[in-house]
Parts: sequence; C-alpha cells; structure tokens
Amino acid sequence: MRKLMMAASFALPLLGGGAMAQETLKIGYIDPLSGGGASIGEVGLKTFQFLADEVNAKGGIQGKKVEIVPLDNKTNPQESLIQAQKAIDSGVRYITQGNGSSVAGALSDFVTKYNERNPGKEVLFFNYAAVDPVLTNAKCSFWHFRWDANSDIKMEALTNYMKKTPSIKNVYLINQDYSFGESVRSAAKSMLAAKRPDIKIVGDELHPLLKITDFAPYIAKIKASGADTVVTGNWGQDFALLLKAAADAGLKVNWYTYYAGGTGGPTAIKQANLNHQVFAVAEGIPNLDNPPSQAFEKALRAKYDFSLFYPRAVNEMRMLAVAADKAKSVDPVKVASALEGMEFEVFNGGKGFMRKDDHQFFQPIYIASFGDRTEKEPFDEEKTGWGWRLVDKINAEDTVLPTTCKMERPS
Amino acid sequence: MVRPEKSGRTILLNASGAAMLELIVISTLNGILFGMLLFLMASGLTVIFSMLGVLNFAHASFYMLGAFFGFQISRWFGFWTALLIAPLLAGAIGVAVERFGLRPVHRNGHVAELLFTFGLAFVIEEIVQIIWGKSPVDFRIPSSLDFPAFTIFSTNYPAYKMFMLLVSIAIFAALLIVLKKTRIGLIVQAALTHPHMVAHLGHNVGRIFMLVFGVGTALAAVAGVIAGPALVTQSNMAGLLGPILFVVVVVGGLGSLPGAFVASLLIGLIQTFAVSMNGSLSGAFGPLSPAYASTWLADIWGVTIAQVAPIVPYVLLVLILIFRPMGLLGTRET
Amino acid sequence: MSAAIELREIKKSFGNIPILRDINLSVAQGERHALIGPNGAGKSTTFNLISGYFAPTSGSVLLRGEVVSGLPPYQINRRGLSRSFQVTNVFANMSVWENLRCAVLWSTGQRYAFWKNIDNLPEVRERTAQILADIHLTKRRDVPAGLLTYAEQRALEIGITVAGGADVILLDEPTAGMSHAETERAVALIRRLTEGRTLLIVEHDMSVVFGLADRISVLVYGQIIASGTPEEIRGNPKVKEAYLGEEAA
Amino acid sequence: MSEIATTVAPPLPTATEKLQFYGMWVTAAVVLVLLPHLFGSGGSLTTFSLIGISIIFSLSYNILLGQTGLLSFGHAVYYGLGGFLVIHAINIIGANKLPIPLPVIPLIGGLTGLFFGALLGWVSTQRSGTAFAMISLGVAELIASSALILRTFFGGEAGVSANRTKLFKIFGWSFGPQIQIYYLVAAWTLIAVIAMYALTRTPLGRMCNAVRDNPERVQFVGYNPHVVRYLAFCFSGFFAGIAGALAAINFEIANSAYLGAQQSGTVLFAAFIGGIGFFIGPIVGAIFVTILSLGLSDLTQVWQLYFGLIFIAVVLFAPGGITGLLMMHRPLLKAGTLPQVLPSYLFALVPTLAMIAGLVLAVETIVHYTVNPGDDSHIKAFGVPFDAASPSIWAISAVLLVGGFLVARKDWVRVREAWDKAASVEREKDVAA
Repeated sequence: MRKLMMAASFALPLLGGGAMAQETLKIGYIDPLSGGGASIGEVGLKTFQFLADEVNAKGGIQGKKVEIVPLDNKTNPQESLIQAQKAIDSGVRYITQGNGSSVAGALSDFVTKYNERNPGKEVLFFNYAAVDPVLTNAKCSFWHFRWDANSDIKMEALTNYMKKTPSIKNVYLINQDYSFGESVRSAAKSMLAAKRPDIKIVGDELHPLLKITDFAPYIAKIKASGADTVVTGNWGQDFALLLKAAADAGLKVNWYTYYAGGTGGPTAIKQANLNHQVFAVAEGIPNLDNPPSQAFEKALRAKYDFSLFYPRAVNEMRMLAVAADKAKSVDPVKVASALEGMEFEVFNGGKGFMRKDDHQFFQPIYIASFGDRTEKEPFDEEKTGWGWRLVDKINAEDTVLPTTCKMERPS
Repeated sequence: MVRPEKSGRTILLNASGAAMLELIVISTLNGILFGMLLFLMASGLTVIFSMLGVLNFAHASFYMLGAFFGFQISRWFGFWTALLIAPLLAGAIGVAVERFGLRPVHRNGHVAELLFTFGLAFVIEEIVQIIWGKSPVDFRIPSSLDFPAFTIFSTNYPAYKMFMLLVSIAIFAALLIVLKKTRIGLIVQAALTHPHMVAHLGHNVGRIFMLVFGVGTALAAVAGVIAGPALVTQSNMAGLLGPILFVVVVVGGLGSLPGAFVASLLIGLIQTFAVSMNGSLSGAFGPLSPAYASTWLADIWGVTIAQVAPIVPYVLLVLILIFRPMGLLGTRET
Repeated sequence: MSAAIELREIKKSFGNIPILRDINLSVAQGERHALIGPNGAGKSTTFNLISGYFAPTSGSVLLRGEVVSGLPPYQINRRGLSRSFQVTNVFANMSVWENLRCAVLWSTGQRYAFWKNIDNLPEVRERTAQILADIHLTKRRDVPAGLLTYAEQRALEIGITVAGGADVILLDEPTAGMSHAETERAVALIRRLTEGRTLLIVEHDMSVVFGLADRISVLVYGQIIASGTPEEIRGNPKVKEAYLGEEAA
Repeated sequence: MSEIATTVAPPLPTATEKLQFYGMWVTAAVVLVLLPHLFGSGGSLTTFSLIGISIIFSLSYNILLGQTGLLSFGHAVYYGLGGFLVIHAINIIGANKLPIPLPVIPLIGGLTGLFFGALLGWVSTQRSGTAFAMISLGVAELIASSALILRTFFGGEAGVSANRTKLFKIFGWSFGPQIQIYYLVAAWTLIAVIAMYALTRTPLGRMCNAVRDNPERVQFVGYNPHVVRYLAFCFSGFFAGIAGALAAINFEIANSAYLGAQQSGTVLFAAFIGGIGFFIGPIVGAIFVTILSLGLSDLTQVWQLYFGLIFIAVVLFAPGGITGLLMMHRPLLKAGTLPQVLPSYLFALVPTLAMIAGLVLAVETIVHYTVNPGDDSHIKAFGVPFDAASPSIWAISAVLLVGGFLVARKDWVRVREAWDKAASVEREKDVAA
C-alpha cells in the first residue's frame, strides 16, 4: 500500500499531506530501475534490501526497522531531484545513490541547498558508487558521504601497484569521453609520470560514450602504438565491445580496468578468452581468504543470481548502524557528526576510515585478475567458471590523497 | 606511397610510408566491415521507410528481438537454425504489427504511425526485459566461425566478420534481384518511387505493405542474429543504436537500395578514418594563448577529429538534406 | 501601354522531353483570353510558367512589361497575378471564412504581422465578407473547406483566386466536372468577379470558351498555332484540322 | 462598417462573450493562486511546477506540429540551450551583484531560444515534412553530442549548477522555498499561455495554419511559406527557451539531458496525447504525461510496458488525443443527445476495465516469476495485493482477459450504434435549421 500511497500523494495531491509515523528508518534508493542503466540499478537495490534484512534481523537501527524505498531516476539528474523531493515528502531522511556522477553531483547540490533552506529537516546523502573526485574536493558537502574510493584514489592504488611491476613499459590510455573518463586519463598521466617516469604513454584516447559499435579502429591504433598495457575506465557495452574487438584482432596486452567486475564484464572477458590478462582495481573481491565475507557472499548468492558488486554498500549500511548507536539517535545531523572521522573494520577485513575533511572513505584496495580458478578461489562470476584472483592489496593509508575541500559545517 | 629505393634516407621514408599504408589499409578494411554491418541493420528500414513512409522507430527493437530469438533458439538448436527461424518469427510479428497496428493508424497520418512505433519500442524493450532480464546474455559466435580468417599487418580478421560481410552483400544482391527481376519486386519498386500510383494499378496495396513490413522486420532480425554475438546482446541494445539507421536511409536516398548501400559504406569509412586521426585545431595551429585557456574556445581548440567521429554522420545528414534532398542515389525528395 | 501578360519565345522541357516548344502570347489589359487545346498540349505547363511554379527553360514571361520569369510564385502574386488550380487546391482543414481571409491578408498589407488581432481588422473583414457573399457561400461560412461539395469547392477556389484583388487572373479549367446548371452559374460568377480585370482561362467546354472569351489562343503540341477572336478561331482551318477535327472524330 | 460585413461575416463577440472569455483567464489565474493552499506538500508543489513548465514546452511544440504542421525531433535543443544560458546568467548576475531579479530571468532563456531558433531555423524550415523532421533530428544529435564535448560551457556530464537565492531580491522573496518557485512558474505559465493563444489569433497564426494545410497554395496568395515556417520556428524556440529557463530555475542545474532525444520525445508525446488539433490539447497532454511519468514508476516495476501500451492505445483509439476524444462530444452536447450515449459507455467500460485488470494481473504475475523469482509471492500491483503463487491467478486473469475482450468488443459496437444515432439527430437538426 505504501507505494500506492506515495504515488497517490504525488500524482493526486488530494490524498497527500501528513507524513507517516516514524517507526521505520527509510532509506531512499535513487538509481535507475528502468531504461539502459536498469541492470546495474536493480542489482544495487537488491543488495541494499539484502543488507536491510541483515540489519533488521539484528533488531534494526536504534530499534527502528530499516526500509529501502526504491525510486527510479532513469539515470537522469532532473528526475533524481524529483525523486529526492518525493522521498523527502514520504519521510525519508537518508538517500543513497551510486550510478552516475552527474546524478550524484545534482543530488549533493540539492541536499545541501535543501538543508540550508529547511533547517531541522536535514537529509543525508550516502554515495556508494559515484567516483568523480570533485564530489569530495571542489564540490564537497557536509551532507554527502562517499564510501567508494574516488577515481583518483583508485588510480593512486593502481599506480602504486604498477610502480612495483617492471614489466609494464608502454601504456595506452583509452577512456570514455566524459568527466569520469577524463579524470581517469589525467590521473593516470600525472601519477605515472611521478612514480614511473620511465613508462611511456604511447596513446591517450577518448572515445564517445556508449556510441561505438565497432572498436576495431581503436584496436588498430593500440596495436600500432606497440603498447603492452592498456588502462581504461570503460564500463558496460564500451568495456565488453572493446575487449571483444581486441580478442578478434588478436591484440595481446594486459588490461588494467576500473569496472571489469561490472555487469557483463566477466562474460565479455570469458568470451574474449583473456585468461588473467584483465585486472581490476576494487575495494573487495569475493575470493579473499576472509571467512565472514565469504559467508556473506554465499548467503547473497543463494538468494540472488548475482555476486556482491558493492562491498562498500555493506560498509555503508553497517557504519550507519554504528554511527546511529554512537549518536543514540537517527537524526541525520547527529549521525553525520558521528560518521565524521569514524574508523571501521571493513567488510573484506582491514582498517578503513571516513576522513573528516571531505567525507571520503578510505579502505584497503585490491588489484585482482580474472581467469581460471584454483581451490583458493571458490567463487566464479556470471556462470563463466572463471573467477577473481588476488594480485595485490594496497592498504588504506597508501591510498590517501590530499583534498581541496573546504567543508562548510552547519553552525 | 612506394618510392624507388635509392639511398638509406628513402628507406627511412618508406618505413613511415609503410606505417601510413598500414593505417590506410586497415582503416579501409575496418570501414568496409563497419559499413556493411550498418547496411545489414539498415536494409530492412530502407525498404519500410521508402515504401511505407513510416518512420519506424521500432526497427531497432526488431533488430533486438532478432538477437534474443537468435540467442534462445541457438541454445536449443544451434546457431544456423536460429539464423533461419529467428527472422521468420520476427517477420511474423512484424506482419501482425502491420496488420493490426499500423494499418488502422495509417489513416491518421505519419505522426500517428510514428508514435505507434515509439510506443511499440517501449513495449518490446520491456517484454524482452521481462523474459531475458536486464543483463547481457551470453550469445556466442558459433565455433565453426570462431577462427581468424586472415592476418594483415599482424592484425587478425576473424572469420565471423567475413561472414557478416558476405551476408550483407548477399542480402543486398538478393534484394536487388527480387526488386528488379520478379513481378512483386517490380510492383514494390514502383511503389518505392511513386507510392501513390500503385493503388491505381489495382494491386492489393494492403497485402504488399504487410509483406514489405514483414520482410523489413525479418531483415532487421537477421541483422540481430548476426550482430548479437559480435556485439552485446542486452535489453538496451535497441536504444543504444540510436537514430543512425535513419541517417543511412536518408543520406542514401529514399527508395534506393544501392543508395543505402553506398551511404553505409560512406559512413563506415568516414567514421573509421576519423577515428584513426588525432588532429585538432591546437595540433594544426599550435596551442591556444593562455589568455583563452579556460574559456569555451579551449574546448573547440582541443577536440580531436577522433572525438567527433560519431557526430560526422549527422553533419552529413544535415548537409545532404540541405543541398541534395533526394539523397545520394535517391529518386524522389524526402 | 504594355500587355498584361506577355510570353516571349518560351521553351520548357522536362529532362529531354520538350513540352513547350516556342510560345509567344500576348494578353492585353482587361482582355478575357482563353487558352484551348487538346490534352497534353501544355496548357497547365504554360500556367505553371506564368504563375512562377516553374521557371522556363528559355524565354521570358512579362507581367505588365516587367520580367517575372524566375521569380517565386509569391513574388509574382504580389505583383498582381493570381491563379486557380485544375485540381481543387484549398486549405482543407480551415473554414470557408478562414480560406478567404488568408487570401485577403497579403493584399491588405498585413504581411507576417504577429501583433494584430486578426478579428480586429475591419478592412480584412470587409473584403472577406464581400468575396464570401460574391461566391454565394455565406451559409457555408463556418464549414471546413474539405467538407464542401465539389461545386462549392470550385467556387471557393475561384473566390480564393480573386480575393487578393489581383488584376490578372488565371483560371485553370474552372468548370471541369460540373453539371450543366453548375457550369452556367460558374460562368456567371467568373464573368462578374473578373469584371475590369485581365483573365486568362484554360477550358475544355467550348460553350464556356466561346461565350466568355474576347480572344482565344490554340495550343497544340507545345506550340500556339492560332490566336484571335472567337470568330477568327472558328474559321481557322489549322485549328479545325488540329483541334476541332480531332474533337469531332 | 458596411452592411455586408455585419450580415455575412462571423458576428463579433458580444459583451457577455467577451466577459466569459476574460473571465476564463481570470479564473485560471485564481485557480493557480489558490492551488498551493489546497495541496501544499513539497511534492505537490514540485509536481505543479513541472506541469507548468511542461505546459509551456508542449504548447511551444504545438506551434510547430499542430499549428504549422512541422514534425520536430529536436525541440529540446531550444529548451536546453535556454536552460544553460539561464544557469550561466544566474551565476554571472549573482557573482557581479547585478540588479536583476529572478522573475525576469526566464526572459533570458526565451531570448536564447529565439536566437538559436533564428540561427538554426532558416535552413531547417526550408522544407517541411520528413525532410524537416530529419534535419531536426540531425541538428539535435549534433548539439546534444557537442554538449558532452564542449565541457567548459556545458559542464560535461555533471552539468552546471547555480544558486537561485543569490540574486537581487524583490518583495523580500528569496526564491529558496518551492512555493515561491511555484508562483514564479505559475505566473510565467499564464503569461506564456496567453501569449501563445494570442499568437494563434494573428495574421501570422492563421497563415501558419494555411501553410500546414497547403503550403503550395499559400505561395499563390502572396505568402512565402518558408518565411511563415521560419517565424513559427522562432516563436516556438522562444517559448521553449522560457520553459527551459524555468526548468533550470526549478532544478538549479542544467545538464546535457536537457538537450537530449528523450526530452524531445517527451514533448512530442505530450502534445500528441493531449491532442494537437486544439489549443488546449497540449495543456491536457502536459498534465497527463507529467503525472503519468512521475506516478507510474511507483505503482509498478514494469511501468515502461504500461507507458508504451497506453500510447499505443491512444494512437489506435483516440487519434485526436484526449482533447479530440472529449471534443467529439461537443455536437452531441449541443444537440442534447449526449445522455443517449452515456449508458452504452458504462456498459462498454465494465468489460474493458475487466480486460485491463486481467492483463495487468497476468503481466505482474509473470514479472514476479521472471524478474523477482526469489521474493515473497504476496505482491502488489497498483496497490492491490495478491498471491502470485496461487494457481487460481492464472484462471482469473485468463477469464478476465478473454471474457472482458469478447464482451467489450460487442459493447463497443453498441456504443458506435448509439453514437451514430445521437449524431444523426444532431445532423438532422442542422439540416432543418
């Protein structure tokens, strides 16, 4: 009935009005549930619902049951703002979102202005996957918390690994032509120049976002450049088609990627038959020798047909519970203060902390390769039979980057 | 490019010449392959759009249906059966759509038809999502075609791409023969160039339209079955294709199959060559003076030809419509 | 005084097919001139050339001594020439009143005005009402033109043609497909509306032609074979052979 | 005024008719003022604001499609550019403390739309029909793609944001709270609607209709159809720019989605669904489509399916749009025969609704099995709970679907008969008169 009520209160404003009693803690999940981005949004939604069930089984947060309110933003920033308004109307004080930095930027901006204009009704925005560095730098906000490592932090971790890998000599950068691709590319250039000046950047390509059906010309360029390593932030179709075209043309290089683990990524790698040639940088992988996270992974896979894409979502949910306990309240302002600077034992093991200066979470980062498995790797991905193998672990303190954030705290 | 070798210096020149040659050969090959893929997808639309005048926005959806039917049938009976059955299924759906959807809408004009296909595209996408889910499915190239056909300049060209090329050419040839040599083809061709005349000739225009729509959607499905394994078979593949197919049809010229063929090749080649070029204004004229470095002028200055490659077809579309409204080989105005 | 319409050595071909071979024609001011000839002789093409629908392949069209060939139709219309069409060509979704009003707007100097209320323009209103009364469609004022009967649509067609006040009027088979009684009414209408203006008319009905025209030109296979008063044409042996003979056979 | 004009021309509006006419606008204004007092929640205000923006945008689109017969696939270009310029303007004005208050800012958007309409319109409007449609498609793709490449101006993927409260204040209004934005949008909506209505009543407006009906004939009454189309295009761009500006003020952000194909598609939908043949059609369509797109996704997971089906149904069964459907009844209402038809509607509606219910039930159950197989089988569709696992569901939905279809088909035939009878009565009256 809730959904109907909410829609009715919106569509037929006659029925709207009073907010409902607060015996639940509502978290507005604003991500694409229809259209092109829906496959990713749906996985995120089910992950959060699974996490809510976990919290509720332990008695909820501060005695309140957690409820995930799904809101479809169709990956459109304007639509996200409407959904956020809608969520707030129905009593939501926490919203979470991850797909698309454009959406995250708009939401962070919206929440900041909303809180400024509606004191006493503050709303917090938990970002679990939008990685544009600007959100915790120039455009940082007190009301925004990010659990995913931003793209610069990931590049810091990746280049720290590349620093120790002498076999890398010629690097080719290929990225999607939008802000994320741009930041991957510029971070890679500046960090590699600082850490491994001997590495040659033999190519630096930006291609249009989700518009290329044939990557053969790009592969021809990579091949001509003599690269041994390709670094790419590509995701979705742009990732899958890139790898397929590479395999078709017989290109033999190592791939360092951000989103090889995304939906369809493992399938594409298997189809391209790039056994342990594709590496991903992530805050966790299923095949880590860490019994609690393996148990969680098993339980999730038993219920749904996907693996845990978002270890950071687990951290987000669990830290919310701890912060609320610490603040003895679910009031967003108090929870926000409790979250600032909090240290936390992360899902995959190891220390993480929420930096007070910019609300960026720092955690151990893993480099893993995808391919055939040994008995040390119990989990495969997307029914391919292949799985992730740990290559290197970068500790949280080795991923710390300075921030330009000048946080404005509420007085 | 080839110069007589006389001294060590010319050998050096030849080395860069060889790289140039390699780039040209490979880009041409890639361009032809991509162009033929475009033609494969657009051939059905040419027939429908030219003859019925219907801006079929659901064409890409039939292409997607073809891919998913192909995926499902190849699981059960293998790829080759799928290549035969899936287009027939999609074509049958196309026939039904024409008979029970488009025909009643037809008398309300082109905008109504267009909106009908708009709505249809939504419905097909959602039905595909309900049946096959939102994630990509694992649609593989048949193992009998999964090997490199030949290697040029150490770049492999897989047999499957050659197969795609052959199918495109075969469809082109078959359509041309049907149009030129058969009775029904002649009627259809007459309808392509003079859509209002055929009704006066006493032919059952309704049946012809139904047939044309069925064939057009079946061709889209053939493209789907063939492109599915090579690209990503996912419920958003129709949306991602975008309006590029309309560009092919309009640039080629309404009512002209050879036009669509030429336009596909042209767009394929232009795009591929554009991608292989790194030139930009800053490359040509040197970097912008620092005074303008952070203005919008810097954006234009720094854009490479490769970056704008996907816009090129639309520039072509606008220019063609302004200066040659009948398209490259068209017989009547758009 | 120069002729109202003058065609000088007009040639027109489509592709390689010549339609008009060498047309010289002069229509004096205030004259009622009929253009006759068998089907396919090029009468409609001649009209299309005069009204600016096509440009001639060579030669020139003069309107009151001024060259107008090559100008777009609206320019020629603004210089005082208006035409009707063989196939009824009205604004089908608009009412009879709106049809006539649109035909009046330019000549009353409204141009592309977007700051005036169209219902508050007395001159437009006056002239539209006058034409409406003239073509006897007052009762059908608010009916969409597409729903009128055939004869009514033909009357409206003539109304639109003359509404702008052009002093050179071209009518393309105004009575085609009409019954005898309807034709008579139409001829009376044409006679009245073109009073004091120059009229060039294409017509197949010989009784209309000989009843209405001051002068007649005969067009056969893209050439004018004779021009003269009705009596002269009646007696012309070439016309008899090429045209009337054919009619008889 | 001469005698002939008074007897033959359509009568000029009487004083009462004039009063009625102006009264209508005053009533609309009063309703707009009172609306927030009835529905004051933040969500309702946002909805109303969005509806207002959508109304302006749809009406501006109908200047092209309904009035001039130009099918555009790229109308969002002018909407989006208006939005971007306004965001930049707010930032510049705020930074330099210029004495320009927010309420006049939409004019900047309008002028932007006008400027780009004038710039791109001349080539676009050279032809009508499919050629125009395709040019608009090409231009839209060009501009939308450029928006992602020219990052400095368009802000890349994230877009450009602004703070509307940092401007010069009048009447002490900060324009922070949504209620103030609502009033701003409402005022502009009223102004724009009146202006666009007035435009249809001018010589240019009438020539637009003439160009739509018969561009060839227009040339022979002295008008250049290209110029008429071009002017219509400029006006349409102007009002689209105002709509875009209001959207930018409402969201305080502009990004490339403003310019995109989806935005262009939505406005086409709204105008057509509402009915392009009537001035109020796009208004109805804007309200309907906005509410549908906001509300439907909360009611069901597969809202796109229903969205598509609704559009197909409208195109198939109500080609004149919602307004066309309602206006069909006007002659019956005048003839007083409407009551004869209404009972047959009721008879037809019941089985039709049953059929729809059966369809929805079947769809939602299938969705439960294919999309959410692991979830609890007690699900809700449109707020109605049921157990998807129960086998009787299939029987019920089949009975509703098939039974409803069979009965409905018969009943709609009866509706048509009743209709014809009622309409013929009206026609006879007309003839008698």
